[in-house]
Amino acid sequence: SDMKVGFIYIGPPGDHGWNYQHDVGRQAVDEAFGGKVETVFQENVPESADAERVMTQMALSGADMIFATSFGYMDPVINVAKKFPNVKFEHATGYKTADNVSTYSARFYEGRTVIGHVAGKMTKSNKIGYVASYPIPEVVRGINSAYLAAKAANPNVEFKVIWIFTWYDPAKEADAAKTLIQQGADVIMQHVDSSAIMTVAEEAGVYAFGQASDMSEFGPNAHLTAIINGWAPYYVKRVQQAMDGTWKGGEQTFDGIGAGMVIIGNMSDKIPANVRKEAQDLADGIASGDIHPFTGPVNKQDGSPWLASGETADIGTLLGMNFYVEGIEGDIPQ
Amino acid sequence: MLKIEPRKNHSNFLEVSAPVIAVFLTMIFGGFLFLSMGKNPFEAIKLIFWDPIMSPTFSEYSRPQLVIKAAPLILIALGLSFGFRANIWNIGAEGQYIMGALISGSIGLALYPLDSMVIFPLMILGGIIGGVLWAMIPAILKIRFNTNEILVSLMLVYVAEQILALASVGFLRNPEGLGFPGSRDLSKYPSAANPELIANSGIHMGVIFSIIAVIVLTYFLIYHRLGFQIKLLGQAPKASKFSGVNSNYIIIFCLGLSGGLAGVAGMFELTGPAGLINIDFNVGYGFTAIIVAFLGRLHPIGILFAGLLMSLTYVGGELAQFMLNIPAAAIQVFQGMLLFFLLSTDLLVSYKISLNLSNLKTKKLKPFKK
Amino acid sequence: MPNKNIILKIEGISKEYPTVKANDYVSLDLEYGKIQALLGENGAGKSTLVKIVYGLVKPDHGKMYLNGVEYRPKGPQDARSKGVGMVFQHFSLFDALTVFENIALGLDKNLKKNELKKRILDVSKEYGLSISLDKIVGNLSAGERQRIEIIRCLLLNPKIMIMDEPTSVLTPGEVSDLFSVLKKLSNAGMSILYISHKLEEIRTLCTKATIMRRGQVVKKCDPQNISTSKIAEEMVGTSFSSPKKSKFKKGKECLKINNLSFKPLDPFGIPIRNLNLKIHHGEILGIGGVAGNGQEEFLSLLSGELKPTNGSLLFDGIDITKFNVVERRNKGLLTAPEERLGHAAVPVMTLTENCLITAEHRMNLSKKGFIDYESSKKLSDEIIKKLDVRTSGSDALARSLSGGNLQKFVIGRELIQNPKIFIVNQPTWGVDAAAASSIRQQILDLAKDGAAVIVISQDLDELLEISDVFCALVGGQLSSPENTSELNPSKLGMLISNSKE
Amino acid sequence: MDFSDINFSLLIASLIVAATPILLAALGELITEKSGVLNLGVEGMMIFGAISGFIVTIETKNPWLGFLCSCVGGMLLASIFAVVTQIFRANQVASGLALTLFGLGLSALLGQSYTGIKPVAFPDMHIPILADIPIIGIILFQHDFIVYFSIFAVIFVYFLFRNSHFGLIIKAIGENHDSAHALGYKVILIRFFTILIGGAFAGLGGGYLSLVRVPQWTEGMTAGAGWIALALVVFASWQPFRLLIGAYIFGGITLLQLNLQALGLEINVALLSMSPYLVTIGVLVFMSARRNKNSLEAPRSLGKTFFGL
Ligand SMILES: Nc1ncnc2c1ncn2[C@@H]1O[C@H](COP(=O)(O)OP(=O)(O)OP(=O)(O)O)[C@@H](O)[C@H]1O
Ligand SMILES: Nc1ncnc2c1ncn2[C@@H]1O[C@H](COP(=O)(O)OP(=O)(O)OP(=O)(O)O)[C@@H](O)[C@H]1O
Ligand SMILES: [Mg+2]
Ligand SMILES: [Mg+2]
Repeated sequence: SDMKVGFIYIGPPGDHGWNYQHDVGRQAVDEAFGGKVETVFQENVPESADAERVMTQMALSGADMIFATSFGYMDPVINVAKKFPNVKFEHATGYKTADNVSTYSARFYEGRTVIGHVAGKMTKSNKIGYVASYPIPEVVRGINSAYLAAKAANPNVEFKVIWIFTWYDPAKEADAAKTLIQQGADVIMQHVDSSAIMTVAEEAGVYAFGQASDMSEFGPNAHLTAIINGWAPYYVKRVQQAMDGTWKGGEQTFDGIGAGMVIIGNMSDKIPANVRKEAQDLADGIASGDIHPFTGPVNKQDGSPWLASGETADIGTLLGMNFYVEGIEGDIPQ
Repeated sequence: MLKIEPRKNHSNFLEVSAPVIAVFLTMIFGGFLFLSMGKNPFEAIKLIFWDPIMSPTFSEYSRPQLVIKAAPLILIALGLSFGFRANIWNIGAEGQYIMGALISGSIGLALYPLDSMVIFPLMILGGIIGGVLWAMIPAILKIRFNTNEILVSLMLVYVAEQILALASVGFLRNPEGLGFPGSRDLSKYPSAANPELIANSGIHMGVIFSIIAVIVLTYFLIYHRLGFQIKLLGQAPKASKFSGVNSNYIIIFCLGLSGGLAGVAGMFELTGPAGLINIDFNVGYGFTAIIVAFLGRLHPIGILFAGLLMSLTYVGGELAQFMLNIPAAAIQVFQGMLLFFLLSTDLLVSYKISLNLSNLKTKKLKPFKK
Repeated sequence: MPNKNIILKIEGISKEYPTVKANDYVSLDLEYGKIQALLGENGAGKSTLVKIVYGLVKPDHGKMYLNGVEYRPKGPQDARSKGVGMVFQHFSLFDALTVFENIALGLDKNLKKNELKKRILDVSKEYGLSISLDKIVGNLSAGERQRIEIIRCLLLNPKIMIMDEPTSVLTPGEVSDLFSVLKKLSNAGMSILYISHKLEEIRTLCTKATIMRRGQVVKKCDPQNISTSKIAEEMVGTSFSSPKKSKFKKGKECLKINNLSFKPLDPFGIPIRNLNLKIHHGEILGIGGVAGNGQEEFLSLLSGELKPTNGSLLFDGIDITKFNVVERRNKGLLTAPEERLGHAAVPVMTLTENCLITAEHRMNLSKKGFIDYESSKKLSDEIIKKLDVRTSGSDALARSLSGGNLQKFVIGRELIQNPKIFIVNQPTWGVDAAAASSIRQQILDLAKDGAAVIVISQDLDELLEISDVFCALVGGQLSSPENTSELNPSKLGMLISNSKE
Repeated sequence: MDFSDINFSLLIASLIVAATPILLAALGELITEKSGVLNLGVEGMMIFGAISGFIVTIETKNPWLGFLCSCVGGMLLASIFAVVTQIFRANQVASGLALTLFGLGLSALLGQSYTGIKPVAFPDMHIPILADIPIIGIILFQHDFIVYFSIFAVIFVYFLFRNSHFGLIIKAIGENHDSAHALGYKVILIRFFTILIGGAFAGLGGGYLSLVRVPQWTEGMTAGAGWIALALVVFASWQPFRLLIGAYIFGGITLLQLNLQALGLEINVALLSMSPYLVTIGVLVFMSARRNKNSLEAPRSLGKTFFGL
């Protein structure tokens, strides 16, 4: 083969979530280039010194390009990249670049705006449950964008958030979802990785959304739609560029629905046609740039103004978001 | 029937060769495991045990890596082995490792960006204190309330993990990190960094520290009264009391030593290879070190070799993973086998195993002597 | 062909352990309705032989016949079903369980609770063995425990009953009760194989005796026609001199115990109550009594291993109540506990290391906390030489030594440190007669040189032989001291019979 | 904040379900420990039971067979421990830890192609009439078979150790293995048996996790439940009914903290996530401090190796 591309994953690719979608991207590379590109991967690589060693060994074994698919690999990537100037590095969700390091990330909050709208329309009890992982800007941003959209769709809506301090613990996720359902939530949103919540929702007869990938097989009735991480086009494009010699380091990609990095999955026919259309219009508007999920007037939770009418959020505030918008109850744990 | 009888004296030959036998048995059974997964067992074993040390492609990089990966394991296992000898079972070294890193990290981050020679030593102290304090909880509860230290130290691992998560998203979060979880990179902060000592090898102070610890603790174990008292307490608690050993003191010492060493291991790992505090900072060194301690027969020199062997299975295991596509779990099974074989072959040292044919013999009545 | 009178015939039984040949072509016949003795010093192989009969140990060679039929028990259950019962040397009871549960465990059939209770009461009435079924065994006296063992055995209606040293923990009164039960049983046709060290007992009870030495049968005789000293010589194999006691010179007061009390944490521990005692230099105080009446606790309170709940200790005028083990030892208070392996010595350590256990500070075997193994080895060599300890050397593990030799080493380790007061529990327990005599001589010499000695022992003859003053420790309480010269065996028996019940 | 959002009968019903895996595992460990064996490998046996049951359920579409095989899986792993500690007389603490490591690895290995699959549902069995009683019906009588089984198992184990001859033998061996041996009881054999029973219960607990509670397979999904089970046995001072209560308290604490969060109460989430572990420690201290009262139940030869073969 002409080129060897390595991938490192934080967990097992069989998780049907974050790692799974990256592996889908890797397989797309395999398919797109046939025998010309060889891909290798390593699963369960901790975000520590081990990551640096695994990438170094990959580079030593002849990899020309390495995709590091978790935020915590940021410093190791920079370190290894220094030692191997001829190897091209791609780091997901980070912000540090170098001559041979580029980063890529997705505007998942755009997807959350769309499903937030659906959730607002679908809830009968007006209570939406949200299972959140860690109180970091990425997750807070998701809660805010979903809330704003839900509130716009249904002014009576109320959010119940449970923080479980893990990305991936099916038993805990299931318990959290059950709790939310028992407290009256009839639509569950999640920012944790497993499909346990979908299974619980199906059993309880409430609605939920796929996270990272389509999860309709876990809840044929519960599954409304999904936010799918679409890495494949980006991976194929970057590998192609590397082969052509047009790949450049130091680039930062932050794409959303428009570029296909965030995909709204198939909408269930449980969603009324008009709502489906509204959601589609919303997605299209975001894709074209006509609609920005954070458009004023928006106040912060404490009532202080954040965005004036018509004003849209700047990227810096979004990336560092550490507050709830007005209307969400409870605190972000610190 | 298998007949198992105590030997009059320990077999010195088997004391050394039993671990070797265990490693060979693991290679054989591990080979079958890899074969059953459709992998070439010889290639897999070669990738795990041979390539990190000898292959031209990897060895130059891997050899120092073996030592780096082994250093925290050795350091933690050394401390644990003293307790295990005295029947004091600290299995919460993982939590002490985390707390050592957290306290030392907090010191370093609090003083950032001050430039001073005292910061690094202060952080080492902080690492030790963090580990010791965390280990004192099971120690004091054991002394005061006779609480089982196995369960308490273990529960505290989960508590420490929660504190770690809290720190990475909360009070230790890098203010310039755009809100992402994780602290500042301490390895980039010269006063707090634990830089590599030999260019491009990655070998850092922690490695030197663990080698010194092996030498000092070997001497200590053999020649110091406390080392003797620890053995005494473990082998015959009543005799140790008769001798005048204060078991509370030994409990404090053993848990303190293992906690302190685990904490300082966390500190070196934080300031060197890892660089920053993050949610996933701990990767199980505290648990693996328990295996290393037993693999090394609870002896410092043995632990040195055991740590290197364990590190080999990690580094080599990674090669086997992406070169042959062997899953990480298979390497974990492999390591589990190693410990079982080791524990089982331990019997050989103090027991003689033979085939018992006496049931057949009783049938023949021998003539009377007189 | 088989003698009609012989119920159990043992032919050429051998059993070898890695370290010793415990039974070497042993043959023995047990007759119907007879109480027959099995004699021999410690380690002679008596227990091994009866364990083979009970199916607990498999012999290497040899055959047994029960009523003329070959008998090869698969295990104790099998032996019991064939009519062989056993009362163990070390009780096979479970402390945390009730008397009833303990008895039920010794039966193989799963009887209904009430039916079993009725049968137990029947048996206990028939032989005058009173017990209460709901008590926890751990709280019972040795005599009561013995009764449980016997009832458990009798419930199976055995034809043969084996008793391994049943009287070693009984008071004289309990012994005579037991003997009347045994006579009743043998009159009823039961055969009893009876093991004991107490030769006087054997002479009153048995009509036939088999003497073993080093795994072999050395003599069969009628104990009623042979003197005890002759039996003792047969058991040991040589004649030996008895220790010589010189005239007692009372020195100044050495140790004063005031109102010493101790309440144990362990639910089965023995409390010590208001103990008062004075002992002088040059004096040997004998403390008699049946094991389990607080002997261990008493020694531990003096050594500093246990902290008293009340009272004080005055040693050569200094209050040592608050002193720890090491501080007391440094002052010259040395002790030797009863249990050799695991308490006085560590089985898996060498003799050199075992020296360190008590001699480190007093004999300067360490400098600034670092141990000087050279000196420790020298000291150990010296002990081995002085007490004639039979071993391969100071590098041997303690567990490789025979019981008697280890006992010599353990006592020697304390004696070589020149104690000002020496407290020893069971100095000659499990030691052959010749060695016992030499240990007693060492103790006498120590007192002659001006040290005070407290000897705790169950062997009343031993105490009569060496002690100047005698007390009995019964139920954690000490009787008032009496001059040994004014005592006789029956007075002694009364003193210690006052047991807790 | 509106406490009326919490439906207490549903909360109790679901804490019973949440507690069932640790209850089963702890019950097995109780039997093992009663015979004097300390097996720290509960976590490993649980997770192996979880994957064994899951694979069989997926392959056969029969959850009953799945539960059976989760027992068998737990026993399989327990048998390794039994061989290593009873025949090769290895240290029980080290062997138990090794078993946990081994079980976690092996289950992850076997489970690789089973992530992200949903097992056949295991139906609840509404007990006729009783299930319709208001409140009580929801709390107690609308569960699945395994929940009922776990409660019956507690009652069974209670009577096993209270009234049965076999239970008495197990207790005797745990109390003093030398005496038991002298009476002719097969110490090693019976301990082998109790270790296997412990494995079967732990495996069943794991199976319940992957087949009912979550229900799906994921690596390391027991997430420390095995260790909680071990702590529970001490908490209960080896008494089955206290074990039941203890398990429900632990299940309750976890669910309560989630409920309070969902109410939007100002609570320290991190502190609450630690609370089950902190409470465990607190209870251990409490139980150990009053050791005299319960010391009769503690097996005296726990963790000691039997050498008299
Ligand atoms: N299980 C065993 N393993 C090894 N050696 C043993 C074992 N049991 C007994 N022995 C040894 O066999 C010999 C005979 O022991 P046995 O218990 O039969 O003596 P005994 O005559 O009953 O002595 P005592 O009067 O002390 O009860 C002793 O040297 C003892 O150390
Ligand atoms: N475990 C202990 N418990 C109580 N006291 C102790 C203990 N260990 C040591 N000591 C006391 O501390 C004192 C000093 O100990 P030791 O004699 O071993 O000192 P050293 O440093 O070896 O002195 P030297 O240089 O004279 O050999 C001793 O007198 C002893 O009473
Ligand atoms: Mg005997
Ligand atoms: Mg000294």
